[in-house]
Amino acid sequence: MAAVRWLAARLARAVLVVWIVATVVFFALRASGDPLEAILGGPGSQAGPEAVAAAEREYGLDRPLVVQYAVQLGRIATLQLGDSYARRQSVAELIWQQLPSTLVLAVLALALAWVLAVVGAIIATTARGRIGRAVNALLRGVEIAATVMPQFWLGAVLILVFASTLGLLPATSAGSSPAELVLPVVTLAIPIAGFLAQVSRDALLEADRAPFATSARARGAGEPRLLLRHTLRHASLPALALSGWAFGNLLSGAVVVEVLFARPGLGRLLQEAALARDVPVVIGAVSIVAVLYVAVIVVADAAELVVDPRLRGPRPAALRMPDVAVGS
Amino acid sequence: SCAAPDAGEDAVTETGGTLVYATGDAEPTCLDPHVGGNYPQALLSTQYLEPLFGRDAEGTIRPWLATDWETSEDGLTWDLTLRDDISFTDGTPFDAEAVKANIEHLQDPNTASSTGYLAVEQIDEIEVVDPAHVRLHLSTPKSALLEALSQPWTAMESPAGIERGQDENCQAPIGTGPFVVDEWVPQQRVELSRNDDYVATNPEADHDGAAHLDGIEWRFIPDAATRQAALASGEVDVIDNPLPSDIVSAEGQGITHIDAPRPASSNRIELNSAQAPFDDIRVREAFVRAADPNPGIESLFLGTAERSYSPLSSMEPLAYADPALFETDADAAAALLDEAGWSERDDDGTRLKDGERLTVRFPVSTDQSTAAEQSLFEQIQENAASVGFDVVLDPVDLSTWYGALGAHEYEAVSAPYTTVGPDVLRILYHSSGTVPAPSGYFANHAMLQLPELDEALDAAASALDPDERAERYTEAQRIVLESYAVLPLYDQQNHFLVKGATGIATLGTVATPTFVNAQLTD
Amino acid sequence: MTLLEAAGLRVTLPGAGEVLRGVDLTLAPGECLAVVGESGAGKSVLARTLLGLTQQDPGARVTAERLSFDGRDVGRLRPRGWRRLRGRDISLVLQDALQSLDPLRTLEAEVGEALAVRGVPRPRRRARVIEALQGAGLPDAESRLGQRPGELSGGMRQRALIASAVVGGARVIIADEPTTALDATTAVQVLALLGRLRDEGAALLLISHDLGAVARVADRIAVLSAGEVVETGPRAALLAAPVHPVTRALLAARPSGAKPGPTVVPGADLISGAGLVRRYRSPGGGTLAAIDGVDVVVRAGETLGVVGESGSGKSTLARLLIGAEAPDGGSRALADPAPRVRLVPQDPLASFDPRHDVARILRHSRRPGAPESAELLARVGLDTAILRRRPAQLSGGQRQRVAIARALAGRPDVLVCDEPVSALDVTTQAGILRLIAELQREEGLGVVFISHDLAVVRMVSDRVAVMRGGRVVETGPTEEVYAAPAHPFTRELIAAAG
Amino acid sequence: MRARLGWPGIVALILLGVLVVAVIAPGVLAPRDPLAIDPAAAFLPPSAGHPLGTDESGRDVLVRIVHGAAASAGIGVWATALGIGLGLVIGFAAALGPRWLEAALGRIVEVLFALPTLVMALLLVAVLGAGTQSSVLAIGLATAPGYARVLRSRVQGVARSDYVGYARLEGTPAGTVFVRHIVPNTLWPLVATATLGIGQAIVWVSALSFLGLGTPPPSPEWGAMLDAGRVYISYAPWLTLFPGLAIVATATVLTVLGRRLGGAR
Ligand SMILES: Nc1ncnc2c1ncn2[C@@H]1O[C@H](COP(=O)(O)OP(=O)(O)OP(=O)(O)O)[C@@H](O)[C@H]1O
Ligand SMILES: Nc1ncnc2c1ncn2[C@@H]1O[C@H](COP(=O)(O)OP(=O)(O)OP(=O)(O)O)[C@@H](O)[C@H]1O
Ligand SMILES: [Mg+2]
Ligand SMILES: [Mg+2]
Repeated sequence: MAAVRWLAARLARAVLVVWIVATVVFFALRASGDPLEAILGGPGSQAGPEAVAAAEREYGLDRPLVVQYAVQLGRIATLQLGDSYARRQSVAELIWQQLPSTLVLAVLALALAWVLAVVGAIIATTARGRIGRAVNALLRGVEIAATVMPQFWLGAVLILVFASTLGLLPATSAGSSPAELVLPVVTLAIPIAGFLAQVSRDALLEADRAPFATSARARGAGEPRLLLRHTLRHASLPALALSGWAFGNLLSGAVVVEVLFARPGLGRLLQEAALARDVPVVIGAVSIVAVLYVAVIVVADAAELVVDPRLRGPRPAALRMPDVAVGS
Repeated sequence: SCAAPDAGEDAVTETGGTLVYATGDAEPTCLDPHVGGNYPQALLSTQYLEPLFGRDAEGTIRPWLATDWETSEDGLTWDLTLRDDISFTDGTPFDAEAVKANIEHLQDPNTASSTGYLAVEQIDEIEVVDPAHVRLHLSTPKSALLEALSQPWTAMESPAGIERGQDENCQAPIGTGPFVVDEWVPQQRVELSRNDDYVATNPEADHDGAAHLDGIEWRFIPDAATRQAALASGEVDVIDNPLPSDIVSAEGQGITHIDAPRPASSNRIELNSAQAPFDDIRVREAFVRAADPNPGIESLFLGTAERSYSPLSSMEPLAYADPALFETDADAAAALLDEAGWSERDDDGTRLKDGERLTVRFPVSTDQSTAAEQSLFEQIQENAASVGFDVVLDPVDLSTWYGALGAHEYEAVSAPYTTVGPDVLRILYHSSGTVPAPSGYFANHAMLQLPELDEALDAAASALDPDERAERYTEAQRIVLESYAVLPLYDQQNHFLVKGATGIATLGTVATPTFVNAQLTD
Repeated sequence: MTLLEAAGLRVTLPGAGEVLRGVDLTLAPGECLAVVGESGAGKSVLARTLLGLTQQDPGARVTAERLSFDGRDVGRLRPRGWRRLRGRDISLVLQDALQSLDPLRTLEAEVGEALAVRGVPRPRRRARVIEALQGAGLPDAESRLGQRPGELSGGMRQRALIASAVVGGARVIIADEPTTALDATTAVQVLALLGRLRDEGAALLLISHDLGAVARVADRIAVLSAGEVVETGPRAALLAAPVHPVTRALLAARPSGAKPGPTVVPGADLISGAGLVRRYRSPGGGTLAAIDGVDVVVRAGETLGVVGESGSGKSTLARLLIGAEAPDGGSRALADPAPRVRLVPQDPLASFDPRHDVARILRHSRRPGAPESAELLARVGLDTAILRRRPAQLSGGQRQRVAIARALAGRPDVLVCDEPVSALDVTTQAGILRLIAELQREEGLGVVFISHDLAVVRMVSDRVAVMRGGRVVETGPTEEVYAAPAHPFTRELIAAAG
Repeated sequence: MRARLGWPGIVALILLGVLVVAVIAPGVLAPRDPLAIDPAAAFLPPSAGHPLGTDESGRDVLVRIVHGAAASAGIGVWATALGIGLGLVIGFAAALGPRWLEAALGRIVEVLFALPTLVMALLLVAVLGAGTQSSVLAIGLATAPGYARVLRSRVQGVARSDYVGYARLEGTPAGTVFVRHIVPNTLWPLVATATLGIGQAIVWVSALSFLGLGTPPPSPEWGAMLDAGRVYISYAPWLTLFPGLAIVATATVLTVLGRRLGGAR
């Protein structure tokens, strides 16, 4: 019962977010450009009055904006996202076609980013001595550089080296071989890995110095066990708080990576649709992103509670006065 | 029509195989070029649709699906003779009824055709004389009718295909071309396979019967560097829109370069003559004299583009150029501005008149202008600044760009326009082009409203005598150039790089490539 | 036969210089060696070095003429070799009991870790964990397996830590101050457990600042002072005839006797609680009443001593009295005007902002009219040199004294001290006890003094409350209760402390 | 101070000095005009005359980088300041405020997260017009929810800590506790993240340029340079290499200093 109520609350939360997002997108896009151009075969169309009128009627653009907004909301509510203005296809179908490609990219990139970040952090905590310090300093530099590495630039360099020059990996995605995922995934993962590594390594070092870590060592726990059973859990807390951030970053990065590597995907669809003011597609895509995002946040929140049971207690009373006035 | 020279001597050509073409142009939103009508659609539909007429390198009209034509004295009635041995790939015969269905499809508001619609706008009635003969009745004489019907946007589709409705027809239009649309995977590729029953009507075809290739995989790779990398690594065989630097370095890498400038208009900057400060011809001339694009064209395009002095493409036999009008002369520009009353200077060197700054808003469409072109605009901005112009470059997405044009929030703009033949001058510079279409679009960005220009253009449009037509178009171009409302830059760039294939030709109409003769090499 | 042997052990730590200066010691199976010494003598460093933990510190330098385990030279062991020794052969109970359990893990996981490392399967592990916890004197061990350190009282954490060290059946057990947070009864129980293990053949190294406490189990005693063993010998001989001044001092300063000075006349009631109840969620799903119907009064000018079993609710009662937590039942009343209450917490380290130095901590807590920081520090026996240090840079004893100084800076009407002297060596401890008594007399302070140490409580309190299982089982004037304990539990406690 | 900075800190401090000079008085470091074109000298590789080479219009890359420092640093600082500022308000309020406020702010964070940066930039461009302002706002809004969530989680930890509890028991007013304990203990650890954020913000702006929404040319803003030069990456790699290095160097310098000041070791 409690679980049902919990789920219902989360669902309501997702609906609320989708509604706000859809509203913002709808009005902002409509205020900024004319969807008619998208409908009439792209900007610059010289369609005659009859064609314009026909298109307006077909897409309901002759009705007041509020009515159009209501219609759009109704569509989302019934999960029929309507038809794309630009592409003559249903939005649901379009998104359904593009989503898997982006999800595969995002999930692989996130996994790779985590692996890289954890490996970096592990090296940082286990490296000792003079060489260890040098390795550490170098790693830090690499992490900073990775964090501020523009994906479009990194991707271009990787293409230049691995596709053009060495011919080892395909530069683009024809949808045929797994090899074509390598460059996009790496491109997407590296900046995120850099950031995650920075954050989790600080937490890891802090945990590594805590008395409980010494205590665990005294019990004979080796470094791997210490890491897996103790310190990584502590280090994962800030990283979990950042997972929503990482996910948002992944999707924004996906736009760039998909354009660069000519991959199909939600990011590219979104970019095109946004530039063409294809309102139904943008709203549809952004709503899906919002739902995914809320899901990620829910999972991250739950994971945070699992990892840190201390958070399950009542909220801190830091800004509440004590029940009994004892100060003054 | 420019046949690719053979790639390397020892290359072995083979029959069959799938050629991979990577385009940098946008992915069409509908594969039927009747709907809307832009260049990406033209590129792709050239492979599976064919028009009634073709055009050769000299600009002469050639038969294609239509074999012959005849015009009445008054230019209002056109009799076309059609081939009687052609069927669409769905088995529907190509005949006069099909032509009628296609033109009506273009004229139907529900098709939402813009480019093709303009081409057939003046056709009042389509009379089916017999299966091989069709008679077109026009509302006004139109000398450019055959050129209009040679465009890919008016190509013939199976009436049965059209009947399926737009949603389905957009996915896979049915034509008579050498290839057939198999599947369209959005944002990734369109798969085309050989039309085995192809009858070689294409004026560029060098053999009878079907194409050599088994099929074409048509891919969308928006990023130029990625496209080039894909070509270099052999992932694709042909790319379009290469970077100038890649064209230059292609030679040493066994890559074939095809330079096929688009017809109709040249690439040019147009100055809005309807509002200050460019409502004064002296200010326009000052800008044109100060712009000095030549060094930039040389260094940015690395010799792959040639400076133009004509409003028309060098592919148009009727193009008229006058380099003398465009000689760079900063002193003369300054004098002109002084004379026009722009004599004071602001702190940053911008000229003033009655407290107004000499500002030129220049919205740039990042979708339509290449990186090199945008850099050229930056150089023009800097050169114009030295005589006191404050050019505000604003790189924006297409929708915003059209918005700025529609609201007349621009003093300068570069808007390419592709069609077939010099009739483009009428579209671009006739005063009727200043009246916006219901969608807000208007083609006459220079806002030229010159009675003598209108007269010359009208006369050229209805002139059936080639000489008179040529004369009138020359006159029109002279007027346009002398108005200083246009700064021609170069032809609309249209380059292809090929690696691992031969026999690729481009059509004489809008310079789209055809793969009817193409073969893979290894 | 010796199991563990060190000769000429020297340790140099970054910033602290040579902390151990040639320590020799031997430990045989079935033997208990107690290492005693004042705060900062190097006892904990010695313990860590014997497990190879100091050696892992990148800045530390460890040399020894001889360091061997079971006849094997371990002086040059690599980290991997040490790891194999730890937990199975040598185990350690760290001094920092309140922070030595991973706050994110359950008791079961933490205590069972030494077994898990060796791949003992989970079901077998559980049984042994319960056994070890019970052995360490933790009541309802089975129901507490799922709890985490934050849900345990200080003493419970310490017992869990001990359990985690003995569960693996190590041949050498090093226990660093294992009973600081334990009441006398429990301490006896824990020491008995250690004694039992020794009897079963384990070698025991017991570290403490409290000579008396270890006297029960130790066979031999070594006195460490400033990194050197200044005196060593069999227990009886050493206690009977201490030679070195340090040893004598450690023995002399043990608290004993009643509160000195005249009996105070208590003033007005400052805080009173009636029928106080405080419940926590218990791991099983129900609730556990940590405080279960307690009546309590704090009066001006009087010290209320609170003694009792570890986990009996002493800290919880303190939190209720100061208003940090609201009672789930009963009521609490304050005098008018409300008295100022200050707390000396059981875990002082956590109560300091880690970014503030001592000077800043004292400044923030200082109320007008309170003595200057320097004087406050002098009162608790600290030098002004530590003003610039941060809490993490202080030794355990120093932290506790800074916490007392901070409480005094607030010029409280009521001072609630939760185990204020548990980490102090006896000399310092005596000074603090004197200070509290003095303040009370001079300023009419109401004091609540929580301690598991009956002797200490007796020395400072006027009235005493004995707690068990969340209830006050006995209360009355201190000397009366000590002289004639009414409740069997009180009798048991006094006997254990005896 | 020197002991705390260490040699990397001192090097970073010197580089920061150079950066500050470039921001305040770029003319001192590079007296030439960053916009002056010279098509005849286009695409020159690094040489004595042009230490970092010239770009497609013959402009000196070094001069442009120096003169672009102000714009780029400005974008980075303002966007990060906006992101952190918003994140602060949201994070603190969500962690300490009443439940309804936490819920409301949580939704705002989610909405901001759900709008990908690109869409956000587009919407802002629509409202404000294209340019640096919109970019800064978009990046600020896009990064705010990330900061907000980290802050919220940190604030919750600090607010539950014994030392905050103790301060409250002493009767320290809520505001003082906030300023004295909560803010420093949550913000300082964030300094390193924030300094990194400045570099990231510059990079984000350049990504917007890549998608056609960045700072208008020919401003020598680093992100715009990076994007403009990318086209020539194989032909004239110095066009992107050096602006990229400038961004990395700035981020590194700020991060190193941030870590030292933030107390991280
Ligand atoms: N990790 C360390 N780094 C530097 N110095 C240290 C470290 N650990 C301990 N010291 C120093 O070594 C000396 C001995 O410390 P140790 O902890 O062994 O004292 P102790 O005898 O256990 O005292 P207590 O009874 O207070 O626990 C102290 O002066 C202390 O400051
Ligand atoms: N936050 C909490 N959550 C759950 N249970 C708690 C919590 N705090 C205390 N308890 C429980 O309340 C009981 C009393 O704890 P308290 O800390 O008051 O004991 P104590 O008398 O101070 O013991 P010690 O002498 O060991 O410090 C214990 O059973 C403990 O497990
Ligand atoms: Mg110690
Ligand atoms: Mg306690």
